[in-house]
Amino acid sequence: MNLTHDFSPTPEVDLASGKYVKIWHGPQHPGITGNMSLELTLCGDEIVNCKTHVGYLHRGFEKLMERRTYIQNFPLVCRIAVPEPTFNEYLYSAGIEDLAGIEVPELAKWLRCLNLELMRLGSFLMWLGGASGAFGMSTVYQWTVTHRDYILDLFEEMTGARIYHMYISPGGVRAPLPDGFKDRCLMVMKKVEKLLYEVETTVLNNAVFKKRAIGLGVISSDMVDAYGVTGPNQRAAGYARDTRKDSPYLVYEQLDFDVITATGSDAFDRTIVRYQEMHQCVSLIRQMLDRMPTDGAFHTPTPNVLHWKIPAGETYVKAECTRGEYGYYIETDGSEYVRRVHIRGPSYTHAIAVMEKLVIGANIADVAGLMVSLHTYPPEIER
Amino acid sequence: MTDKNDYPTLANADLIDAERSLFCDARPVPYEPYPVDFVEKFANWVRANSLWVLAFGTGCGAIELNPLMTSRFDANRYGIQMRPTPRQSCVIVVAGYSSVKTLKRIIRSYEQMQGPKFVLGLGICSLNGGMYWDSYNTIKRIDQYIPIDLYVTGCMPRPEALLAGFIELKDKIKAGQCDGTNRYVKDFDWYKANQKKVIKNWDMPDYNW
Amino acid sequence: MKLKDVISPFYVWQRAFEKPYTNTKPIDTRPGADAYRGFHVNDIDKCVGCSSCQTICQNHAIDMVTTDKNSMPGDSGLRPRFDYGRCCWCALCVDICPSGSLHMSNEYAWVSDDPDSFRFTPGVDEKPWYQHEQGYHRDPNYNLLKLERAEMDMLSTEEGLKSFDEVVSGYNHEQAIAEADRCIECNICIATCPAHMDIPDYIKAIREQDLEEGLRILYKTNPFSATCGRICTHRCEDDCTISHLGKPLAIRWLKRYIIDQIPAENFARILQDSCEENGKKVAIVGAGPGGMSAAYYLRKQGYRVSVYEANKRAGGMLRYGVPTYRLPDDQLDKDIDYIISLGVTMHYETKVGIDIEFNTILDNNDAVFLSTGLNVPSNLRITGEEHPRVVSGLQVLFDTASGNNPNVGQKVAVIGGGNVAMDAARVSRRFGADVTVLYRRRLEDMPADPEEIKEATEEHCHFVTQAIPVKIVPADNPNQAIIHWGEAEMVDDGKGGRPRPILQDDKMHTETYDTIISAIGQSGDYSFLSESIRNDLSLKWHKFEVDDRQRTRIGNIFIGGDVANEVADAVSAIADGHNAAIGIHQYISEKV
Amino acid sequence: MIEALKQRLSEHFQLTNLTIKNAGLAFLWVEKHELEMLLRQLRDFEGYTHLSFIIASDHIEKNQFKLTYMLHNYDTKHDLGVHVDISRVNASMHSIHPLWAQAWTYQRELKEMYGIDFPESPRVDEDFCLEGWDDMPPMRRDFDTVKYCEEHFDDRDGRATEENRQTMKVNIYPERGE
Repeated sequence: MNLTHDFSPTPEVDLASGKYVKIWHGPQHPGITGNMSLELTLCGDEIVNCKTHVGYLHRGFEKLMERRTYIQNFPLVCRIAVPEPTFNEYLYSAGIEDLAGIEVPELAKWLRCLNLELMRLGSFLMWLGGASGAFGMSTVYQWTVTHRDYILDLFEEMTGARIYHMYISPGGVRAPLPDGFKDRCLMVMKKVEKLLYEVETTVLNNAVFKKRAIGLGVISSDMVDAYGVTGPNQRAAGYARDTRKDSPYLVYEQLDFDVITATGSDAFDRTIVRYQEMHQCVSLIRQMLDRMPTDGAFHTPTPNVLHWKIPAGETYVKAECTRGEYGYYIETDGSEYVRRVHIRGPSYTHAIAVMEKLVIGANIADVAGLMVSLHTYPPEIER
Repeated sequence: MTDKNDYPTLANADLIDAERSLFCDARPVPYEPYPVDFVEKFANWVRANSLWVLAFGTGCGAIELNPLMTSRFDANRYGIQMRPTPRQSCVIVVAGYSSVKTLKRIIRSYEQMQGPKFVLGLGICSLNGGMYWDSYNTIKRIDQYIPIDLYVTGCMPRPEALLAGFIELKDKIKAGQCDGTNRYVKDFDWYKANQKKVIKNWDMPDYNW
Repeated sequence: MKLKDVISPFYVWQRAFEKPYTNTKPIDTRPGADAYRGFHVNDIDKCVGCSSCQTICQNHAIDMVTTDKNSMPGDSGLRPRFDYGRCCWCALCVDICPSGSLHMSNEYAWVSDDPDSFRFTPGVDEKPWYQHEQGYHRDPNYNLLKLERAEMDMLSTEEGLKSFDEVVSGYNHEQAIAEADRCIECNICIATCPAHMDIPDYIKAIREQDLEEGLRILYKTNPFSATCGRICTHRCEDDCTISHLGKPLAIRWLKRYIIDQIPAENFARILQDSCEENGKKVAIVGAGPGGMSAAYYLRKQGYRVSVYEANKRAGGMLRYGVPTYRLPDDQLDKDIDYIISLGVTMHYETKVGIDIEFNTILDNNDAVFLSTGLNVPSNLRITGEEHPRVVSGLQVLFDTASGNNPNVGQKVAVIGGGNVAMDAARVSRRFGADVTVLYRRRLEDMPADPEEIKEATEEHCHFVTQAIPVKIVPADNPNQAIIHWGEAEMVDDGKGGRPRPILQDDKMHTETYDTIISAIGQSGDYSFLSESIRNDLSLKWHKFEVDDRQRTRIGNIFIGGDVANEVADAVSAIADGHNAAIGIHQYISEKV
Repeated sequence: MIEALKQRLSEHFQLTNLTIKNAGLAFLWVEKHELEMLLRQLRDFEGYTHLSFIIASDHIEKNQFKLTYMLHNYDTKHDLGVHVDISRVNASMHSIHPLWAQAWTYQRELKEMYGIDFPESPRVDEDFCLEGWDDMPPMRRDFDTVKYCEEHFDDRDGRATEENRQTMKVNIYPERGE
C-alpha cells in the first residue's frame, strides 16, 4: 500500500485558454450535502480538478468543550453532527465513564443501544431520501423524510426532543421508556419495512438509477486504508469490518446480525449496503425491544456534577455510526474541565480527501449523486 | 424612480482591479410601494402567498426544513417553496448559528435576492449567540449584519414552530409591516461596517447585486 | 437493461390511492410529547433562589433577578429569568433544581419580531403554558446531586455509655471530601448562620484539600470553630438547599474536620494574626463564647483586652454546661488557648461585684463588653422543691465538668425538655443511673436538638411526656424524694399557637427517685450592676435590649450572648462577640 | 499481544513510555525523529493499516504540543495511539502524507488550529475551517475564546444578574457581620 493523494490536476489547467471553467459547487447549492463547497475545474462537463472547502459550520466545539464542565458538555456534544446526534452523546458519555470508572446499568445499555439503532435508521432514511433526490426521484424523498419523522416522534416520546435528544448522559440515560413505547415502536418498524420494499422497487430496480449509479465513484480497495475509508463505504468495497462486530460495545454482542458487504464499491453498491443495513436496523430494533429488561436502574449516580473532577488520563472510544468509525478521543488532567476532546468523524476523510479523488473524471451532473453516495455530514468535519 | 444622484456609487475598494469591472458599484435602492394603496395591498397579499425560500442550509436549523417541506407538514400548501437560487427567492432563513465564513455567503446571497425580501431568524443562535455564545467563529446577533423580520426561538425549532413563524411572516407581509429591505437600504453603511468588522478577508463587492 | 427496471419506478403511482401522510393542521394537532422539553415553568413559591440553574447553564441563559419575593433565611428572594436567545432546552436546570420547583411544559412555539421579547421570568411573567400538565419533569431516579450524607463513624451506644469519651468520631479524609463534594455552593446558608460564616468557601477549601485556607476562612467569622464544629445548633443545615431533595449537608462536621486536621501549634503560623497595640483598653465580663470571641476580634485590632471570669477556667457554658462526650475539654482549650495566646489578660475566679467593682472596670477601660450568660437555674415553682435531693441540671453538669461526681444515685428523674435536660440525663446515664425524663408537652414540642433527643433515647433514657410535676415530698429514705406528677392533656389555645398542657387532676402518679434534676431553664444574674446602670440598660423579659452592633443606651457598655439574644446558643453568642468587637472599634475610633 | 509488539518495536526504536488502557487500546510515546519510521513499521509489518486521526493537544505548562497518531489494526482489532511531544516554540513536525493519503488534511488542520507547521505537507498553508483568521491559532490553550468574542461580536443588551449572597446580605443582615 503506497497510495498518495494526487494534488496536481491531471492536465495542466490554464483557465485563460478558455478550455476550462472553474465553478463553485456550494455552499448554497441544492446538490450539496450540508453546508460545504467544492471548487471544481471543468473541461466541458467533465471534472478535471477539485478542491473541497469546509469550515462553513465550524463552531470550535473542541475549544468550547475545554471550558465547560463535564455535565455542561453533555448538552453540547449532540450538536456536533446534526442529523445524527446520539452517537456523540453515547461516545462522550462512554469516554467519560471510561475515564471516571463508572459502570453503566444493564437497562441503560439496552436503552442506549435502542436509541443508537433508531437513530441509525432515521439517519439512513434521511440519506435515502437525499440519494434518491440527487438521482432525480424526489417522490421517494417525500416518503423517506416522512418516515424519518415517525422515528423522530418515537424519539420525542423517549427523550423529550426531536433532534437534539440529550438522552444518553454520563452514567446512563435520562429516563426509562414511556408506557406503551414498544407497541408504537413496532408499529413504526412495520411502516418502515413496508417503505423499504417500496424503495427497493422504485429506486434500486430503477433503470435510471442503475444507469447513473453503477460505476460511479469507485473506491478501489487500495484506497480504503490509504484514505481511512470506513463504514458502508468500506464494506461496499468488500471489507467485512464493522466496529459493532469487531469491538462490540453496549449490547451488540447479544444481538444477532451479520456484517453486510458488497463488491462493486460504486455508488450503487454503497446504496445497496445501506439499504440492507436499514433492514438490519429494523431487525436489531425488534430484537432489542423483545429482549431488553423492562425495569431496573437506568442511571448510575455520578459525583455532584457541579464540581465533578475526573482523574488525569486519556482514552479513545469509538462506535459504528451510519457513515463509519465515529470516535471520541478524550484527555483529562484531573481538573473540572476536559483537557482535550477530539471528535473523529468519518466524513472528515470521506468528504475531503476521498471526494477530491473520486470526483476527478466524473460528470458535473453526477457530483451531487457521488457526494450523497459517500454519505457525508459537514458539521462533523469541521466541528 | 428615485433620482440616481441620491445614491452615490460604492468604492468596492477591496476588489482587485481585474474584478472591479465585473460587479456594479451602485448602492441598493429602497423598495417603493405602489402609489395606489389597493394595488400595494394586493401585491402584499400575492407576496405573502408565494414565499419562495432560498435553499441554503446555513446552520443546523436546516435539518427541520426537510420535514417541513416534505409531505408530512407539506409547507407547499401554504405557498412556501424552496428555490435553488437567490434570484428567484424572496425569503432567506438564517437557520441557527452562522459562522463568520457562512455569514459572508449569507450576505452575498441576501444581497442578490429580489426585493422586497424577508429574513427569518431561526433558533436561539440567531438571537443572541445561543449555544455558541462563546465561540470564536460564530457571530452572536445576526440582526447586526442583515435585517431580520421575524425570529422563531427554539433549539431546534420544531417544524410546527417554523410553520407558525412562516404564517406569522405572511400576516406581517399582508399588513405591510416587513420593511427589512428598506431598513437595509437606509442603514446600509451601518450594516456594511458591521459586516466588514467581522469578515476579515473582504474580497467581494460592497453591494453584490 | 431489463424491462422490469423501466417499469418498476411507476410503482410510485400506487401511492395516489393511499391515505396521504400530510397532517392537515400541524400547529394545532401536534402538542409536544408527554415528556417534551418545552418552555419553562417555575413554581416561585417552591423556588428558593439558590442559583443552581444559573450555575449549571452552559449557555449563560439564566439570570437571577429580584422579584416581589422577599429575601429571608433559606430563600434568597431571587428568581431565574430565562433568555430564550440563549437557552438550548437541555433541561439541566430542571435536573439540578434542588427545590424541585423548575420543570418544563410541552409548549414550543414562540414567534416574535422583537428580539428583546425572548426573556421572561417563569412564574412571574404571565405565560399561557403554566397550566400544561405535560412536559419534562426530572425522573425521581435520575439525580445529578448526591442526596445522602457521607457516613460518620460513631461510638456504639454501649461504648458511649461507658465513659465520657466523645461519641462522634469526626470525618476522615475520604468522608470529608465526599461530604464536601455534595455542596452546591448556593450561599443560602450564610444568611441563616448567626455568625454569617462563609460556609461554601470553607467547604470548597476542603474539597480542594486546602485546609489552611479553610482555617483562615473559619477564623474570619468564628474563633470557636473546634467548639462549633461539635455542638453548634447548625441552623445552616436546616436551610441547606439540598434538604429540599435529600439530607442537608453536614456543615458542622465539615467545620470540625478542618479544625481536627490542623494541630493547635500551627494556628499562629497559618492565621498570622498580628496584634499591633493601639493603646486602648477594653474589658470583658464573662469568658464564655461571646466574651472570648469579642476578645479575639478586639485583640486582633490591637486593643488591650482584660477578661473577668468567675470560674477557674474560661469557656463558660461550653466548659461547665456541655458534657465532654459532646465537647471534650482539649478541643475547647484548642479554641480558647489560641485566643489567649494572642495576649488577652485573663482574670480567673474574679467575680465582678464581689472581687472587683463593676464601676472600677468601667472607669479603667475605654469600653466594656458584658457577656455573663444565664447561669441561675429557674425554679420549678412547686412545693417541696427545696428538698436536698432536688438539684439543678446546671449543677450536675458543673460538678461533672469540674471533676466531681454529682452523686445522682441509681434512679433519676429529669424535669424539662431542653438541651440542659438532655445533657443532665445523659450524664446521669453515664454515672450508671436509670433516667426518666419528665416533660410537660409532647416529644415534638421539645426545645432540645432532635439529635440530642435521639441519642438520649438510644442511651435508654426513658421519656415520659405530657407529665406535669405537682409537688415533691420527702421519702422514708432521706436520700430519696418522691415526686407527684399528673398527666396533661394538650389543649388548643384557640389562637393558632402551640397547644398548652392542662393538668388532669384524676390522672396522678407518684414515683420515688434518688435525685430529681430540674432543668426547665435559666436566667441571668445582674446583681453586679448598680441600680442606675441596670435601669439605663433597659431589661426586657430578662434580656438586655441591644442594637445590631450590641450597643446599649450607655455608650461604652456593649452586651451580647445569652443575656441579650433570643436564641441563646453558642454560635449566636460568638456572633454577638464579633459584632460587639466591630461596634466597640467603631465607638472608640469615633470618640477619638 | 501488545507486550510482544513492544518487544519487537523496542529492537529498532526508543519507546519512551507505553500505557495499556484496555485490551483494545494502548498508547505509546516515541521520539520526534523516529515517528515516521515507526509509523511505517507499524503500517507495513504490524498490521496497523488504518489511520483514525492525527491531533495535537497543547501542554502549555510543559511548553509542548503532544501529537497523537491513532492507528488501528483490523486483524487484531487493536487501537494504538502514538504520542510525540514536540516543542511549542516554532512548532514543526515531519509530514506523513506519503504514508496515508488523507494525512495532509489533518496536518492542514493542525497548522491552522495550533500553528504547527508541516513543511513538506501539500496545501498546508491553505485556509481550512477559518477564513481570513488573523489572531493566535484558536486551539492553543492561551487563546481566550470568550475574550475574542467580546472584542468582535456584540451581545444583546438587557441582561443582568444578581448574586444571591450579596442580595441576602443587603436584605437580611445589612449591618451584621463584616
